[in-house]
Amino acid sequence: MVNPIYILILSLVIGFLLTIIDKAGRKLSLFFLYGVLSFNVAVMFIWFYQFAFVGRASLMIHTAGFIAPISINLKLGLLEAFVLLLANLAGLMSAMFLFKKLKETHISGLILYLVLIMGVNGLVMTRDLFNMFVFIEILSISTYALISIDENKRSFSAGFKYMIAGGITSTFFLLGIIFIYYFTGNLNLDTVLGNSSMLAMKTGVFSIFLLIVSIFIELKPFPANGWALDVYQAVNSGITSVIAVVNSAAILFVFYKILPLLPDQYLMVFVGAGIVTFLFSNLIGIKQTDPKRLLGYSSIAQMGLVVAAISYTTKLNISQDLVFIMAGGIFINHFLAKAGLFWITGIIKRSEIKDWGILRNNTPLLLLFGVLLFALAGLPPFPGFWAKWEMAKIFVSNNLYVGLAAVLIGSLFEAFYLFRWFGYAIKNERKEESLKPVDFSQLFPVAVFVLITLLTSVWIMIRVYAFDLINFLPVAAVFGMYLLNFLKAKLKAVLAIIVVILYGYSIYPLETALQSLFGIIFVIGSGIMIITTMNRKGKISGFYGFLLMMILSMGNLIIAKSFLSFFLNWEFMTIAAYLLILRGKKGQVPALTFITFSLAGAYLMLAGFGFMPNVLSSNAIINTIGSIEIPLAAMILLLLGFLIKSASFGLHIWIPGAYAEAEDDVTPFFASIFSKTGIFGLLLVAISFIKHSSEFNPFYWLGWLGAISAIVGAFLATFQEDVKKLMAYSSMSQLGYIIASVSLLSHLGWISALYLTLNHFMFKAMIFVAIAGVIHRTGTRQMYKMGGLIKKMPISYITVLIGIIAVSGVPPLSGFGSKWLLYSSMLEKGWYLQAGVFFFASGVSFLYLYRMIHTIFLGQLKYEHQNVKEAPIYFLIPQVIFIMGIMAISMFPNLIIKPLNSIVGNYFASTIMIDGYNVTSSLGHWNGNMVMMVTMGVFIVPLVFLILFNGRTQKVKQFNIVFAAERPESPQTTHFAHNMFSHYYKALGGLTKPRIQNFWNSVSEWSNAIAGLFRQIYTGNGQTYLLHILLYIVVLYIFLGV
Amino acid sequence: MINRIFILLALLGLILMFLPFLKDFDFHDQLGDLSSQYVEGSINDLNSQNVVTSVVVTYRGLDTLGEVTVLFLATAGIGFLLRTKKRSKKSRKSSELLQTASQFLLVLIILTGIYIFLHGHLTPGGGFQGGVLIATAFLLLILADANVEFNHKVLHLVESFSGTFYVLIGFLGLLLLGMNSFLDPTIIPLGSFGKLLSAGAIPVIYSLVGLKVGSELTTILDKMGGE
Amino acid sequence: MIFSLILGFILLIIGLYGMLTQKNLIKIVIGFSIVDTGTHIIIVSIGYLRGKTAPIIDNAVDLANAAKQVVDPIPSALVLTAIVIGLAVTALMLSFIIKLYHKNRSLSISDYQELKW
Amino acid sequence: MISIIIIILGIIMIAAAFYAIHSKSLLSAIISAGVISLLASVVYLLLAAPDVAMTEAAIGSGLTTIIFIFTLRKIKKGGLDD
Amino acid sequence: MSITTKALYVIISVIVATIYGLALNGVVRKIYARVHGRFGPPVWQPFIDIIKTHGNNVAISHGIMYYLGPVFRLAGGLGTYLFIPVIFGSVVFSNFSLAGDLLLVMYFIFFGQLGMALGAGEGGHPYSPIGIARGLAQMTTFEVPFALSVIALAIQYNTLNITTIVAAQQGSILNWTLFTNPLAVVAAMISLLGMNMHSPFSIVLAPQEIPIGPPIEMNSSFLATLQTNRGLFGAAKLVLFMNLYFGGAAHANIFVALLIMILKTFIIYMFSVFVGAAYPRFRPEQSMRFFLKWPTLIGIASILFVAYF
Repeated sequence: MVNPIYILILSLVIGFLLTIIDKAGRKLSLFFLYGVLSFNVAVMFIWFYQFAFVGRASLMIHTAGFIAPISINLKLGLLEAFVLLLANLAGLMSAMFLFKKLKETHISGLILYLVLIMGVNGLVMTRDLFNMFVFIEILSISTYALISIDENKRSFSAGFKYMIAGGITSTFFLLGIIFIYYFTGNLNLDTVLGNSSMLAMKTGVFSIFLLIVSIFIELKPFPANGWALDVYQAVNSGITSVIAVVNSAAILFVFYKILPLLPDQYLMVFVGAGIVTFLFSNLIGIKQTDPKRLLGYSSIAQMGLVVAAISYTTKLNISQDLVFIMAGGIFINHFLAKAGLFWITGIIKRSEIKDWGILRNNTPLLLLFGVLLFALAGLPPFPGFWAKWEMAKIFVSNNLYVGLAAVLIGSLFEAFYLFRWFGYAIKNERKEESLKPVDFSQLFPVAVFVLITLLTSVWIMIRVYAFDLINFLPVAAVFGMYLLNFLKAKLKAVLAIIVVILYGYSIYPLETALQSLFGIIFVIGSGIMIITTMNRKGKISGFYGFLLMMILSMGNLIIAKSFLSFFLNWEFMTIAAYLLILRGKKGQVPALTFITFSLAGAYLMLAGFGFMPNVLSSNAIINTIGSIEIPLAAMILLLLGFLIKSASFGLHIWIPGAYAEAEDDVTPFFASIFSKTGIFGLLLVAISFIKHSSEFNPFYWLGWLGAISAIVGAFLATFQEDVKKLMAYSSMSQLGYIIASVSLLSHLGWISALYLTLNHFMFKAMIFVAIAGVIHRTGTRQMYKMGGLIKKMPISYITVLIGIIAVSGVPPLSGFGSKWLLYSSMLEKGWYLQAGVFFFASGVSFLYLYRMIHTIFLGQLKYEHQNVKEAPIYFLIPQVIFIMGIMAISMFPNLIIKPLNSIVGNYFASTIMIDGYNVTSSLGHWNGNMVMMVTMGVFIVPLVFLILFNGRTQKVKQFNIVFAAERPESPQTTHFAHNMFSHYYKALGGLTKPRIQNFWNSVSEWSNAIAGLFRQIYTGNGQTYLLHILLYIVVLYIFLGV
Repeated sequence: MINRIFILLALLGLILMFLPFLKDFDFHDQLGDLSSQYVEGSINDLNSQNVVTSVVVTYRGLDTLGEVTVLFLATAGIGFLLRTKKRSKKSRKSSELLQTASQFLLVLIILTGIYIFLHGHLTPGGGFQGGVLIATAFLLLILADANVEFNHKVLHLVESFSGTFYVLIGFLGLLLLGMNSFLDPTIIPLGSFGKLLSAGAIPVIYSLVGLKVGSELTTILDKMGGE
Repeated sequence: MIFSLILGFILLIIGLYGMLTQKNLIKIVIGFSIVDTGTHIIIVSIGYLRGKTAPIIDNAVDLANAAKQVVDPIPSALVLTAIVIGLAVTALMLSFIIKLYHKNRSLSISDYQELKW
Repeated sequence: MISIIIIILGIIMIAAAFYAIHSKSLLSAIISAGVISLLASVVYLLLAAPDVAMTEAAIGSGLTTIIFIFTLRKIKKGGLDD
Repeated sequence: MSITTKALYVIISVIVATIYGLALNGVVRKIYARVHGRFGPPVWQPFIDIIKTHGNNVAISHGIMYYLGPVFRLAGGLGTYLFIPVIFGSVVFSNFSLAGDLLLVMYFIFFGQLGMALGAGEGGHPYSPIGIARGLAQMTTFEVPFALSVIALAIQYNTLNITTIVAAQQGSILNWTLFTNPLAVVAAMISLLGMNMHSPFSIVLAPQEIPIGPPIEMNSSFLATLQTNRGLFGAAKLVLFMNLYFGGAAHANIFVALLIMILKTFIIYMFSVFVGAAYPRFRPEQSMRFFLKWPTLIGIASILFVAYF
């Protein structure tokens, strides 16, 4: 085994000799530089392997022939090897990234770089306090100098600020060391730790505080971190990534090493400071538009979080594995993602995130960027996700709720600005200029880090959490489809359908009928809907992968065996949905809103799951949840999370944008299938609640919320001009029905909920597919620009007609069944006023439904649509399938009522009687089949009569109408469509004000304003930054309360 | 103005933080364990009169290597920062007398410097102090002739190889005495206490340090003092 | 030596005060070097033992009882290192000032705050 | 005895420090800083740390001051009267 | 019961209701005329109208949906009527009430309206959708007090079965909902004003000014179908109200029962006629606001009244 001290020896010797070597040419110098850096990586890899997989004990290396504490010693254990492997690798990769620069610059640059990396190695390994100081200085000085690698004023001034800050903090560090020496008579960390009783008194703690706080300040806590931000922004990306990642890793490790010196009771101060840093840095980040400074804020935030995690785990003394997942997860996530992203900023070289549309010219780079960004945002399967999961559990089990809230809010801010950036990269106007071809030397490091990120993620999933293979499918689908990108869209669609079928086959049979019901919706429904997308031309890269990701993760929700697996797939689903929305032409803003709300929901759920016990079961969670009592707090958090997905009132503002701006053939997935995941979630919570009901019943309030969603959704839908927005709000309204009926927690209520779910799934799918066809043909979403299409697109018209009859609940179609069940169950439960609200809502639904069908299909045909044809066959196939579905359950309601009765029978005693086609509740009865027959009868009789007595009708042209005064001028002015319900709008008065929209707008404005306010502290003045540092030390000491 | 108040608050806060330490400060009566071991070890194990030197070169040898590295980095860093394209040669001859005098002094001072680091294990001073003296000698040259052209090649050679040898001596310990003996001075016989040739490799190391520090500081002075 | 210790602290504070109040870059570095000096004095003072001699075992010191007669060598050793490091940092800071001055022709720190927020 | 010397030196040093900070002339400020270092080396000597004293005298008061002056020289004109 | 018998009963029931409904329209026109000091058309004028329009030669069609519109409308009227038990205890007039309860009737009312709206929409005349937009909008609002009142009924009688509701009101006049839950009746009666679309809520057809409203493009047989429906559908609504609030029509003798029905429904109808004669027409938004204010509050009060007192 290679003694790790050789890293120091070799680096120094080569460093000393480089000036001479360089005389023989830069190539030789570079050869030596890369040689040594690779040597470092190799050594650390071997040791890491030894510790992690062979199980070697950690290594102690003493110097000068004496044993510590007499001499300085170095330690190399698993953690050291892990950190150093990463750090050296990042060092090597950054050097590679800087290849061009290093080739041209002064030889000193190479020396500084080499010795910098050596310093990192020394710093991580040393166990001597003063030696740490020396290595920190080595690190700092080489960094200071390297800052000037690009000779511009900004980097010089940033460097100077950095030096002032660094100089003073290391002075404090030195003072801390000497005070500790004064008390313990020793400088060896292990000896000092052994004699920590000597430091127990006030001034002893003060000494430790000085030591730790100066390292902490090197980790850039808010607000004593202005200097670091300037450095991140100004300095060459290659060097910045070294500073942000390699240096930070080393300093962080020092923090980790010396933290045990501080008595446990003081550790919370650092937890708090770390979390405050995380929260505020991310908050301020939302105002930032310079990508490097943005990453700077994110870096600082992440380091704050790691500090908090380390301090907290040190305090709690919890198991090593958890520490590794939690602190290590955040760390490695930050490490890999941040380095990679900084490199990418160096490749793109655009100092405004708005200009990042240029990234689209380079697909591989875009993909790498995406992976890193998603990793940084803490989404699965990347390590940050698992870390936050464990963190939530630990914080909750120790009642650190404020901390958890701050972390989650901070994460949300972070996700917001990262995804905004991503949105710009994907969607913003592409400039004429094209991206220069990227050097392999610059792309390679990013690729390597992305690969490591992925491998780490897979490793965690397999080794730590032992996930079933099925949980990998959503991600695997994305990569699989990426590899098959060369195929034509139709082929990919067929492939996707095959995958969905195979997937469905593999999870079949499901344990319970409830699962099967959702299986039908999520899997079979999706399979049918994919047919619609076959109409696409070309390759449409990056579509089927995400679509499959969404479908498979939804399927996985049903069979998830643990909360973690459930949440994992929930997040997968969200990511896929986000990307699909982003694909839409104007998808940037809606996608951002969607992901922000979704992640807010996800974080609420994360907190909620924190309260839950670990479930080890071989059954799906939906089946075992009944035996688990969910604490009230968790229940509310989870419900909120699910309500966001179900677009409940107050949390609905993402829905119109997301539905409207997603591509037309994708919206049906969202409206009819994706929206049901929230309902599935609600059921999950509700099943536990009915078995362990508590005094406070959140579902009562949920019922009201559902009612309000229903009525508000209906109002909003009525006043839309955009057909997709109209249907989006209609979804909100319909989901309100479902939410309320789930909340009834009664037999009839749940039958009604499931019936509504299935019904909504079908009619929303067919309407949206038909609408997609119409939009495809007419090229507009504005309803008033259409009209009279019934003659051109009769099948689509019939679909929409049947759809709206099913929505409105007019007998004889299945919609009436849902209404009948809903009102019966509400009245039975005693929810009278709620039922009244639903009556109102269902009345209002006529308004928007009529508006939709009339303005599109009836009335006057526009000239420009004279040659419109029926929608392509791919749109019609799913429509016909769903029409058949609706007709079947309308004619024979037993097909669905009976299974639902037995599903719900598992949770409640039955309160209905089914006799033939007659369903009798405690209040009334309904015979669907008979209604159908009578209706057909009363319909056919007048029809036959009319045909018989009025057979000689004469077809007339468009404008042959009874019109006062003169002949109408054009379809545009004759078609009554625009602002159709203006009188209703007037009548409703105050009810129509967009209060919720305004509320969220002001939330956003306030966040921005607060962020703007806080970032004023970063004046750019080096002295002010120094003052911040000093004040920070004082304030933190006050908080320490010694 | 508010800024002033915050400055005063910060300083006041710092003073208040330090005050308890000063108030409770109590001088130790005797050396701690570690220091005593150092003093005794210096006499018994290392044969070095100057305990500080023993500590600096041996016990905390890694620190010293680091320190040399820091200085080396500063040199490289200043070179990196103040890097320029080829220097324009414009010679301004200063007076003959000053040059002769300074060259004479140069030799004298360098000799003193060498003396200091050679006796680092016996008397106060050592590599650093000696090195600074050497640099001062060259400073004189710079002062005498602002455009003095050092022989950079020699300077670089001295700097590079003194450092390299320093590390190699440490490496020799590793090679000869095992994995815990990086920078072990006992690779060279310890000699007798109080003599010039004692304390094993300490004088050698200190000499190398002296040369290295001297050449590095000279480079710094050259960089910062030159046009 | 308590007085030297206090002196060290006072210099430290004065140095910080200078760094915080002076707008001139060079003055700030001077402040920094005063802070450094103060720190070094503190360190040496902590190693001082009343009435003991320097840790050089020459004829004035009894070989057998050396450990009882000398002041603590460790702080001295540390300060040696710290001084050299201080020099390195100071020199580097000054180089930065030179570069800044070349770029912007100003020594006032207020002229270097275009990076902010 | 030592205490008194240290107190006297200390007072001078503090005065020099204030002068260094508030002096209008950068050169005087630099020299005062050098004086502080020089006096500090005397303090070290009194504190029985001759090695440190030598170093401080050579590096702190000598080299550092010279580097300051070199910097000043490089900057030459402008900014001096600030 | 055989299907033939049932069909026969249904035909009888429908014919009776249609004739009654049309006659009622004629009577009302007569009354209006007399109030205005005119002689007015004969009471059988609606029948003449229907036959006349039916015989009209000009029958133009704008498309299939246009063709189906009146069919839907009449089917809606027929269906609504057929799901209501007309005479309590009568087999002939029990119609298809076994197929569903009050909720079915309430939702079937929409069937015809929706179908007509669609048919009128295809007519391509801008006035049709204007009328429909107004009508639908007004409907959403007057349904609210009516729905609340029905909910109050459901609470009160603990059923949604119309026959059961009528049964619960038998015995004494004091058992009528009118007296047991007057608030609900008030709310419902105000809704009825909207449903019948007389002044002040006559915003859909707006007969006084330009010919506006859904049927504007309808002619000949189409118009005749619509007029037939107007009679039948009006009768159905009145019968429903009678059943829910005024004790229904029950008597051992079927003809007496029919007479009771005619009397009660006539009085109910007269109520809206008189209100219509007394108040001028609202603007659309005024009308909608009106329903959402007091009637709704009364409806809520009726629910609270039965649920909690």
